[in-house]
Amino acid sequence: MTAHQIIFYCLAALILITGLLSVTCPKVFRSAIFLLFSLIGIAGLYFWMEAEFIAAVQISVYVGGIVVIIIFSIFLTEQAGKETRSIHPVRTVFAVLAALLGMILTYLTVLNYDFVESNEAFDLNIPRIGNAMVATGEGGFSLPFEVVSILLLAAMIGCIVVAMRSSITKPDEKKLTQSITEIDEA
Amino acid sequence: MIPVSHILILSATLFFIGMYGFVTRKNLITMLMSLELMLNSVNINFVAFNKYLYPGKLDGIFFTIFIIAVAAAEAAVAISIIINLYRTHKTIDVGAATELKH
Amino acid sequence: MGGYEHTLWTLFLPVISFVLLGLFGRKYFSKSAGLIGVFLLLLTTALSLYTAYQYFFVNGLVDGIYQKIDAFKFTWLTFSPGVSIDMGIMLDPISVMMLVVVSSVSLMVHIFSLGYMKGEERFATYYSFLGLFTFAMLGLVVSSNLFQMYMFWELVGISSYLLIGFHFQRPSAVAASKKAFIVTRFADLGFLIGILMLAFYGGSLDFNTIIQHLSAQQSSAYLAATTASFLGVTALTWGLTLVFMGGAGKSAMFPLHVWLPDAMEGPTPVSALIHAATMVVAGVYLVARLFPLYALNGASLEIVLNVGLFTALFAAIIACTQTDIKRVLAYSTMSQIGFMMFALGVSGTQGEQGLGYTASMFHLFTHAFFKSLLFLGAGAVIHFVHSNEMKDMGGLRKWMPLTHLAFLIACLAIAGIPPFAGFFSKEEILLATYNKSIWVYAIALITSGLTAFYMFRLYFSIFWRKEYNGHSHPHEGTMSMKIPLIILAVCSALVGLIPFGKFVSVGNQPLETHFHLMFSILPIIIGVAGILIALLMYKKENDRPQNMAQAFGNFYRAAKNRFYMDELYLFVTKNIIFKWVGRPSAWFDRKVVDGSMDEIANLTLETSKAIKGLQSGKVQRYAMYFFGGIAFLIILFVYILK
Amino acid sequence: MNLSLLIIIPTIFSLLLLFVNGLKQVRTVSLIAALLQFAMSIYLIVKYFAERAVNKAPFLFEQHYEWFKTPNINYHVGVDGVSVAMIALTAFVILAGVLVSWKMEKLNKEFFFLLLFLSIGAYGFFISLDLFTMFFFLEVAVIPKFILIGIWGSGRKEYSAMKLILMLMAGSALIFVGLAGLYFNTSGNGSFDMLKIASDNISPELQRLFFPFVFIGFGIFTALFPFHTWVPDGHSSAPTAASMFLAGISMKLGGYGCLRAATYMMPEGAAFYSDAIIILACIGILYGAFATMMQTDLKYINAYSSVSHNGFVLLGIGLLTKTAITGAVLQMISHGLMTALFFAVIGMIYDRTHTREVAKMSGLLKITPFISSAFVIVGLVSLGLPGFSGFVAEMTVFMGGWQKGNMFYYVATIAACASIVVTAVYILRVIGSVIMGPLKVNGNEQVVYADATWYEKSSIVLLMAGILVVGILPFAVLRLIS
Repeated sequence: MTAHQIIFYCLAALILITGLLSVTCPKVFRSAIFLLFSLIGIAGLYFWMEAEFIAAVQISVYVGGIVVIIIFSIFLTEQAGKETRSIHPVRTVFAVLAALLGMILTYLTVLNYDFVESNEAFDLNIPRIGNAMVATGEGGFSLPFEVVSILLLAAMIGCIVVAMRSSITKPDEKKLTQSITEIDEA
Repeated sequence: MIPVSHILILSATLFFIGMYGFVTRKNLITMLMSLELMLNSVNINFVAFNKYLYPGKLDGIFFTIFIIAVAAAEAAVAISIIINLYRTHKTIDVGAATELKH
Repeated sequence: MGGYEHTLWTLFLPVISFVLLGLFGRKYFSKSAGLIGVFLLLLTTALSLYTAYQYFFVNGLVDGIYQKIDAFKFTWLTFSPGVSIDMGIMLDPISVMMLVVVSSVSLMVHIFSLGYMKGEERFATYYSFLGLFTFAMLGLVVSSNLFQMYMFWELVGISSYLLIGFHFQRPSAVAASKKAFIVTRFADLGFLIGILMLAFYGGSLDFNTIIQHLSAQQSSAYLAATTASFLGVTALTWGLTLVFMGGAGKSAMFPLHVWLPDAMEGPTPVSALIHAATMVVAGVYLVARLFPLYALNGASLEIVLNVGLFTALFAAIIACTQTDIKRVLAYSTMSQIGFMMFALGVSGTQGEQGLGYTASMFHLFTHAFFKSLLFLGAGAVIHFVHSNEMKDMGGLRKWMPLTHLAFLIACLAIAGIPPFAGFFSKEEILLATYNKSIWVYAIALITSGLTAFYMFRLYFSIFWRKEYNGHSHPHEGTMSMKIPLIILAVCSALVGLIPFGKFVSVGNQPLETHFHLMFSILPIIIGVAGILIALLMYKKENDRPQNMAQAFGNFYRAAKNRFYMDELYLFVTKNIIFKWVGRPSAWFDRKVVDGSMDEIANLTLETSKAIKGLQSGKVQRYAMYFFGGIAFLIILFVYILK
Repeated sequence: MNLSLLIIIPTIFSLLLLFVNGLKQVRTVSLIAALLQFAMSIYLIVKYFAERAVNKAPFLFEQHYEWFKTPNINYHVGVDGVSVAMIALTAFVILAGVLVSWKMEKLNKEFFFLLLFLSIGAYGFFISLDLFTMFFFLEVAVIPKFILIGIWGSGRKEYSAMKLILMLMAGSALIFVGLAGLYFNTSGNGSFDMLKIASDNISPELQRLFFPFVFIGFGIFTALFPFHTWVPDGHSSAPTAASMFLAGISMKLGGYGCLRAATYMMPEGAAFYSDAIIILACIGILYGAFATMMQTDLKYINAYSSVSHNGFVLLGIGLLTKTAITGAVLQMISHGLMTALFFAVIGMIYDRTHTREVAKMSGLLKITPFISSAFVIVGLVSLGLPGFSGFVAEMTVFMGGWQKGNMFYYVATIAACASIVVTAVYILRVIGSVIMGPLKVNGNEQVVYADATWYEKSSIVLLMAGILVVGILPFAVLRLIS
C-alpha cells in the first residue's frame, strides 16, 4: 500500500465520519462544525486528485462562505445550542433502510461497470481553466459562465427581496396605522 | 493506484448519508447542510470522472465550478428564506413550511 | 316499344296535385283545391284508359300473347352490378287493369269528396294527400322492379297513415293511423327481407329477371335458392313466404288484419279508395306479380291458399256481428280479399288450370267497383246521419232513394246475384276452387253465403227495419256526391260482362272462360238463402237477431269482440314489447351502460382523492418519493430491462 | 379550387366577429359567413364533378405544405367524393344552425364565434389527408362543444358537457394512440400521410393491434355501443344549433374517421374485427331503437334514435362491402341532415311551449301547421320513408349486408331491418301525441303560438331540400361518392 492510497483512505474516512456525524448530531451548531470538517476533507480529496484549483474554490466558497453563512443563520435563528426535535424512530429506520438500499444499488452498479481509465496525464493548470472559461468556440464555457452569473445575480436580488419584504413593509404599516389612530384620537 | 470505482463508492456513500440527513432532519438548516453534502458528493464524481476517464477535457471541472456557484447561490437564497420563515413563524421546523401549500 | 309516353303522365299528374296543393293549397287554393284535384285526376284517368285501350286493343297483343312492355325505365339507385332499383313503368295485363281501376276509383273518390269534405279546414291538404296516394298506388302497380314496388308500397302506407289520421284531433283516429302503419310496417319487414332473399338468389331486382332466373328449373340460381335451406324450408320458400307476409299485411290477411277495421276512422271516401278498392288489394297484386314463382313453389302457394281461405271465413263471421256499418264493410273487404288470395292459391300456371289467377284478378276488378260504391254509399249515409252505428239508422230508403238504389246494386253484386258484377267473378273463383279441392270449395261456398247474409243485414238495417227517427234530416247529397254513386252503380252492374279471361290470364294468353250454368245454381241458391235470412231477421224490427245471438252464445260474443285479436295485439305490444324489451333497454342504458361510464368517472375522482394525500407539501416526503422513484428506475433499467 | 379557403373563410369571419357588436351585426356577419361556406360547398361539388371527369387520382385538389418538418407532419389536404359530400353536409347544417339561432340573445357574439369555430374544425377534418392534421382539426371541433353546452345549454348542462368532453377526449386519446402506432410503422422515417400509409401495407399483426384503437376512438364519436352514453345527455343539454351540429356533423366526424382512418388505412384489421363491429352495430341499432321507445323527452328521443341510426353507419362500415360502405356514407349524409332538422324543429317547439316532455303537449298541428308538418316529415324521414334520404341509405346498407351471403350476415341484416319497425313505433308515438290529438300544452287548451318565422322556415326548407335531393336523386349522390 502506497502513501498515495493511505492518504485516500484517510481522507475518505474523515469525509464519511464527519459527514455522518453532521447529519446525526442532535445539536445544530455541532453538526455545522462537522460539516465544515467534511467539506475540508473533500477539499483534501481534490488536492489528492491534483485538482488544486477546485480544492481552492471548495475551501474558499464552501468552507469560507457557505458554512459561515450557515453558522450565521444558526445564530440568527437562535438555534445554536438547541437540540433538534428527533423524529419518529420508525421513520428513522425506514430512512436508514432506504439509504442502505440506495447505497447497495449504487455500489452494485458502480462495481459492475467496467470503467475504461485513460492513461493520459491529467494536466489542470489555471490558465487553461481561465481561457476555457471565457472561450466561445469549441470547448469554451462562456455561455454557462454567463448563465451562472445571471443566476447568481438573480439569487442575490431574490435574497434581498425575500429578506427585506417583511422587515421593511410590516413596521411601516404598523407605523401608519399608529399614526392614523393618533390623529383620530387627537 | 486507487481505481475510480473506490472514489465513486466514497461519493455514493456520502450522497446517501446526505440523503439520510435530508429525510430525517426536522430542522431546515440541518436539511440544507445535508443537501450540501449531497452536492459535494456529486462534485467528487465529476472531478473523478474528469481525472480518470477524460483527462484531456475540462468539462467535469467546469461542472464542479458551476455547481459550487449554484450551490452558493442556493444556500444564500435558502438561508434568506429560512430567516424570513423564522421571523414570521418563530420556528424553522420543516413542518411549519407545509403552510406554503395553502 | 313506344307510344306509351303518356303513361308517365298518369304518375306525374297526381304528383303535381300533391305538391301544388300540399305546399300552396292552404294559402291559395283553400276553396278550389278540390276542383284542381278532380281536374288532374280526370286527365290521369283519361290517360290510363287510353293506355288500356292502346295496350289491349292496339299493340299489346303480339303472337297471341300480351307482351310485357317497359314503357319507361331508368336506373335510380345501383347497389351492385345487376342489382339496382330501376324506376320504370311496366305494362302487362294486370298492371294496365290496375291502372284503370286505381285511377277511375280515385277519380270517383275525388269527385265524391267535393261534397263530402266541403267546409273542412284542411280541404286542400286532404286533396293533396289523395294526390299522393294516387301517385303512390299508380307507381306501385306499374312497378317493373321489386324494390320500386316496395318503395311505392311504403308511400302508399304513409299516405294511408296520413289520411286515416286526417281528423288529427280525434284520439281514436290518431291511434288507428298509428296502428295501421305499424302493423303494415311489421309486415313490410317480412317483405323487405323477402326482397333481399329473392334479390340475392335471383341476382336482380327486376321482376322479369328474377322470375326468369328463379323459375328455370335447371338454372344455377334456382338450384342455389332451393338447396339452401333454413329450418328445413328452402330459401326460395322463405323468400316467397316473407314477401307474402308483406302482401298479407297490406291486404289485411289474418293475423295481420287488425289495423283495417280501425282504419275506418279515416274519412269515408278515403276508406272507399284506400281501404276497400285499391291499397288493400296490393297484397293480391303482389302475389299475382310474382305468381310464376309462387306457382312453382308449392309450399308458399299453399300458405297463400290457407291464409286467404281462413281470412275469408273468419272475416265473414265477424262481419255478421258488427254494428258499425263501416266496420262491417271493412270485414267484408277482408273477406273478399281472402277470396282473391285463395283464388290465387288454387291456381295453376297453364291454360284452364290458371283460371284461379284470372278469377282472382277479375274479382279484384269487380270488387273495386262495388266495394267503393258501398263505401261511398255508406259515406253518404254517415254524412247525413252523423253516426256509424246501425241503431241510429233505418228506414232511410225514403230519404235517400238514389243512395238506396246504388247500395242495393252493390249489395247484390257482392252477394253474387246475377247479372251483377260480383256474380261472374265469384263464379269463376268457385269454379277454380272446385277444380282444386272440394273442401276449399265448401268453405268458399259457406263464406259466400255469409257474405250475402251480412251484406243484406247491413242493407236492411240502414234502409229498412224502422222509420227513421233520428235528429238529423238525411237527404241526398250534392251533385258531386251523386255522380260517383251513379257511375259506380252502373259499373257494378255491368263490368261483370267483360270477358275478363281474354285480357288477364296467367300466361298473358287470352283465355276463353266458359260459363257453366249448372255449376252456378248452387252458389246462387246459397246467396239467395243468405239474403232471405237477412230479410227475415232485419227487414222489420223483431227479436230474431237477439234470439240468434243467444243461440250462438259465446261464439257470438267472441265474434262480436273480433275474436279478441286486438286484445292479443295490445297484450303483445304493451306487455311484452314495451314492458319486457323497451323498458329494460332504457333501464339498462341508464343504469348499466351509462352507470358504468359514470362509475369510471367516479373511480377517477376517487383515485385522485386517494393520491391527493401524496401531495402533502412535506418536503421530506417528496424527497423520499423522488429517491424511491430513482431507485425504481435504476432497478428497472439496469437490472430488469438490461 | 383552393381547399384551404374552406378553413380560411370561417377563420376570417370568426375573427371579424370579434370586432362587431350587437346581435344584429353579429348575426349578419355569421350569416354571410355561412352563406359563403354554402356557396363554396356547392361550387366545390360542381368543380369536383368537372375535375373528376378528367382526373382519376384518388384525391383531387391536393395541397401540400410542410408544417412541422422534423416529425414529418404536413398540411396535406385533398378531397374525394365522400369528403365533398361531408363538406356540403357541414355547410348545410352550419347555415341552418345560424338561421335557427337568429334570435340568440345570450352572449350572441361568443355563441356565433364558437359555431364558426366548430365549422373550421369540421371542414379541416374532412379535407385532411394527413392524419395529424386531421386529428388537430378533430380537436378543434371538439373543444367548443364543451363551452357551447356549458354556457348555452339547458338541464343538467355541466354534467352533460363534462361527460361529453371526457368521453370524446377519451376517444381522441385512443385515436392518437392508434395514429401514432401507424406513424411509427410506416416505411422510412414515419409519416402521417394517409396515402402513404394506405399504400405501405402495414403488416396484418400491426393492423390488428392498432385498428381497435382508431376504430373505437372514432366509434365513441359516432355513438358506438356501449360508448354512446354521451349522446343522449350531450344532445339534450345542448342549445339547438349546437345539438344540430353535434348530431349532424360531429357524429359524422366519427363515421368519416372510422371509414378513412380506420378502415381505409387498415383493411386487414377491419376484416379481422368485422364481425365484432357488426355485432356491436346491430346491438346499437336495435337497442337504441328500443331505448328510444321509452323516452319522454323530445331531445332524448332524437338522441337515442341517433344512436340507432348511427348504428347503420357502423354496420355499413363493418360489413366492408362496397355497397354497404356506400350505404354507410349515404346514411351519414342522411342522418346529418335529418337529425339537424329534427333538432331544429324540436328547438322551435321548445321555444314556444317551453317544454320538451311528450306528455305535456299535444295537437300542435292545429296552431303551428308549418312546424308541425316539418316535424311529421322529419319523423317520416327518420322511419325511412321512400323519397327521403333515410330510405336510400338504409336499403343500401341492407342490400350490402345481404350480399355477403352467410347466415351470420343474414341475421345481422334482419336484426337491423327489424329496427325499421321499432323506429316506426316510436316516431309515430311521438307524432301521435305531440302533433296530433286535441290541442293541449302544459295542461292549457287555449294556447296560441306563432308559426315559424322566416328564418325558421328557411332553415327547415334548406335542410329539407338536402334530404329530398338525396332521397329523390340518389344516383346523383352515388355518382359523387362512389
